[in-house]
Amino acid sequence: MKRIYLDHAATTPVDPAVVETMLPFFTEYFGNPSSVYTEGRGVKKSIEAARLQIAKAINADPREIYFTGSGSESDNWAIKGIAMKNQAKGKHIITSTIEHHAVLHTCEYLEKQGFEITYLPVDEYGLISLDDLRNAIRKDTILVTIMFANNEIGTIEPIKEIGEIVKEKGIIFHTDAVQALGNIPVDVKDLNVDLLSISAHKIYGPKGIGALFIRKGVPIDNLIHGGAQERKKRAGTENTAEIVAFGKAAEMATEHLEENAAHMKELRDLLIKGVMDNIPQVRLNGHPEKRLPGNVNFCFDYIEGESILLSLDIIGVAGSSGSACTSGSLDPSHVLLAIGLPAGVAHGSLRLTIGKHTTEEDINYVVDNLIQIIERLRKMSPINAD
Amino acid sequence: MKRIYLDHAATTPVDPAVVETMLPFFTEYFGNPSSVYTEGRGVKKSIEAARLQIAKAINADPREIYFTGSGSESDNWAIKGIAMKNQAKGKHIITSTIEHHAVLHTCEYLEKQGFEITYLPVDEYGLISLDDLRNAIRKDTILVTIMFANNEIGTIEPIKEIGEIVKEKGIIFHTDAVQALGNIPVDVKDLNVDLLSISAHKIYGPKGIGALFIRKGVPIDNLIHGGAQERKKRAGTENTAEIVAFGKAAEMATEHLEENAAHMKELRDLLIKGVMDNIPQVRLNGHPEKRLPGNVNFCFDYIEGESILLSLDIIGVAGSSGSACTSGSLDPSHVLLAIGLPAGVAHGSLRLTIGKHTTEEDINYVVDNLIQIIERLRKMSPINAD
Amino acid sequence: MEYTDVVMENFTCPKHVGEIEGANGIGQVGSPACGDIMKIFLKINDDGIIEDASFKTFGCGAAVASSSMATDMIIGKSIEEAGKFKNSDVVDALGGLPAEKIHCSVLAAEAIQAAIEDYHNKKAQQ
Amino acid sequence: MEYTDVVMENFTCPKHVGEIEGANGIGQVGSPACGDIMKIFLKINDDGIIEDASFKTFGCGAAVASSSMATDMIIGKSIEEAGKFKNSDVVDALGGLPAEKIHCSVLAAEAIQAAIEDYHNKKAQQ
Ligand SMILES: Cc1ncc(COP(=O)(O)O)c(C=O)c1O
Ligand SMILES: Cc1ncc(COP(=O)(O)O)c(C=O)c1O
Ligand code: FES
Ligand code: FES
Repeated sequence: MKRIYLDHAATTPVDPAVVETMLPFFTEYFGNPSSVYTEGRGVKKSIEAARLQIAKAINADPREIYFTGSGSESDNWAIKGIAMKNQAKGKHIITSTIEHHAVLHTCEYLEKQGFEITYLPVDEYGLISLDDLRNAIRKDTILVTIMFANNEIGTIEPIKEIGEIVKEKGIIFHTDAVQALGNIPVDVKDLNVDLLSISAHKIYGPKGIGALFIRKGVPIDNLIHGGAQERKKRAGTENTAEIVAFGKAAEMATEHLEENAAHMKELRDLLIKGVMDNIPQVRLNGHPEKRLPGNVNFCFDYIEGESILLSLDIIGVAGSSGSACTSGSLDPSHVLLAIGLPAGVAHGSLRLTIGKHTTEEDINYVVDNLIQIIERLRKMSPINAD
Repeated sequence: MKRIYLDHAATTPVDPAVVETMLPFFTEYFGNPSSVYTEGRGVKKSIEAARLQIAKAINADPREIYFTGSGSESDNWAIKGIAMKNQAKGKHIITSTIEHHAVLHTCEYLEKQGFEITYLPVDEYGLISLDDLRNAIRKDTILVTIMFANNEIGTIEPIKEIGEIVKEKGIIFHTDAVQALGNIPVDVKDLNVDLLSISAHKIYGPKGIGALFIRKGVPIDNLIHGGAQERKKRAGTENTAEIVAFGKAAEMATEHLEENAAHMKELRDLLIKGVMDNIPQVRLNGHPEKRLPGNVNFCFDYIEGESILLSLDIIGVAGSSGSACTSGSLDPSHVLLAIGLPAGVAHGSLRLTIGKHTTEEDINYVVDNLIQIIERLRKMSPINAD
Repeated sequence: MEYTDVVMENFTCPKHVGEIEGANGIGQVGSPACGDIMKIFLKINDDGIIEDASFKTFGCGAAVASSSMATDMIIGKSIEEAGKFKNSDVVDALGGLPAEKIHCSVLAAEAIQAAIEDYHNKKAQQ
Repeated sequence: MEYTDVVMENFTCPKHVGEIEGANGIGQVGSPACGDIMKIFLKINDDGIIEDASFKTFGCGAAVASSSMATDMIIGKSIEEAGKFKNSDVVDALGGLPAEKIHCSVLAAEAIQAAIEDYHNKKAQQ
């Protein structure tokens, strides 16, 4: 059976062209880039070429790009690094309630270390309010960290406006752009951000490689101390193959940004319309317009997410759910609760995220089958309203 | 020209069999291992199989193995994680002066955060003294971190004896075994260690993947907070391909440990004899017997390390040096200074590290050419004694 | 997440879905906020034998499969036997469940006990 | 580390290595502890023209190449011209040096100035 992969927000397949670029670095150009000899020298050049590709993708200077081991590491580094380095100035940090766990759990950890965190609420669409932000800023606020685009409901936050407010106050601003890169334009100069996290495996690159943009002059502690790699800011022998792959993936993502986004948007709207028109008692989560081109997130009343996922999996469709049961925890998604959904409803969520290879045929197949799946599961449900 | 790679302590080429195992995980089994659907499920199994391979390589329980992004991250996590979690008990840590920078710079960072570090000295062979260790232990000592084998001079520390002393006092014991794995037996049960760092790229696996062994029940904070990966201890979407590769590399390293070590030892001794017999005013750094099977480290009087490296590179040989000039810093290697070499001598060091594919022919070629290179450079030196 | 073939079979084609007419023992456990509700319907005859059983479930794959398996297993048993029915019986019959899904089988066992209790209560009131 | 072809050429086959007989200006800078020592020998004729120059160097590839290039460049120059000789002249002639290796070219320029000074001192003492 043909598989239809609709979980691109979780991870993407590595593009064959990207795999191609990385292969020589395992066996041939395997040298340690810090070395004097021939094997090391070429490798260093390749890393710097990749750094330039990443820099171009977000309109930064290559010297502002630092490679990390994941988007999560980038988030941890940005937040802990700024917190530790600037704690003499203050110990207050502002974030939102819908951040990725890499941001939220880092903030919670800092709370235990004596930092104070303000978690800005969001409206029903998942947007923070600029007034709330203004009111939350204090004299001892050292960092604001608000995500660019949400991974579950796809809502795009007003980063540029946030950046202006924060800049005016002289506070450092970090944004988690892991979901934004490759889907919407990311321009660090335009956005007024000081730090920005990205990850390769969301843009058809490999897992286990990320980057942190650190604007020149921003005072930050290291997260991983040791060797002199990454201009002494992030230790560890460079993951050359994956760095080169990330560079290539970023270049491809930038080159085809508009065309990919238009394609995904079209299919997204087709999927939304197909489901809303044909299935009763369903709601679309996230903002109707300010949303990622590939993101669709529904709640179906009276049924639970994992059941939908399993049913889809059986007919060859891979999706995801913010439901408790998928993660083995009993709490439904913190994002769905933050936009005001009752826990019972949040359990019935389904996220389908479209990629550059998704087709109209795929979407039609999913809509047709989803109608039957939802009907069947509702018949089985003890809380069906009818 | 055929290249002879003698810098296996810096990094190793990825074994073709290891590359083979990782390839399907980029494009085919690319799913997020946390997912419910088919694409994710198989991936999770592969990760757990790799964890078992790693566990077997060091005689641990697979539930005690946590994947990281590098040996450096493992070291940082072990030391900072133990320090932060146990600071109520005390803020004193014991390490040595010859640790890798991933350990040393982490300790220095903790000093800034109010921790107190004792740096144990080493003798002329690079060995710490057990009596020094006993004397350094205080009531508020929470961690001892001593490397298993040194990356520059190859000296093997008495880890088992250290472990016994530390265990008796109820202190947590970490060892950096990045250089040990694949070269000498590593058995966490026998060694009495609580935490142990390893890295794939030293054992013919890819760069950018490491692991930390954490004995069950050892209290430790996370270094990278976020998602529930690695049983909630290390966030970040799993680097599936490299995890699987690390597993395979560890399995191969364990299977061929004795045969590889014997081969390297033979060539090591051939190289040492060839150089010592034919080149005057040279000294062997490190311990004559308690040394890694593949490690050779010389100091040649009156000449500087990078000149030797470049000269070797020109004739096709890749080596490394603890000299200032290779790193662009003016300080010679902290390890060579710690074993008591004057700075002027330390600048003339050459490290050649043998691998499983090195041949006797390679060694003979290197010895023959080294004789001429050293002679030529000494003629050029203003401080030649003659 | 790793489900056995038996779990997937019971999820895909669950037996005994829905309400049975004339059920004289009905038990419900769980809550929508927790993400799982299980409702079991029993039809017990005068000899105390469970003649028929069915379920309605809001929950994950394991919850649906447990419901299907559990109802199938208790049909034909006496209420005494069914009273001893444990969640491990369901787990074993399903060929195992992932650790984080064991509680779903517990729900099934609890729902059956609740249904039996309901039967006893109703009888006592008669 | 990235050396240009000119650097590698000057490192592999350095010109003017060794001591020249009858050198009347000798300059040495650096120390073994720092990892670099450069010693320059000049033979300056009565018209103040540098007739010959040579070097001995303990240092990295860039230090050796800088010594070779610098000595080669000042031969035939007057001591006035050589007095204006700057490290950037060596760097340019080498086609550039890595940022962390610029100080090696500075050593070469300093050693030449030290040698010229030595020549002046010796002359003043005559
Ligand atoms: C002893 C030792 N510790 C730690 C490391 C760091 O490992 P990685 O390069 O994977 O960060 C290395 C090698 O670089 C090493 O030799
Ligand atoms: C918004 C967001 N931030 C951070 C991450 C973490 O990235 P990584 O999986 O590379 O650690 C993800 C994805 O997992 C994400 O969607
Ligand atoms: S019903 Fe919630 S995890 Fe199974
Ligand atoms: S002579 Fe030391 S770096 Fe060049």
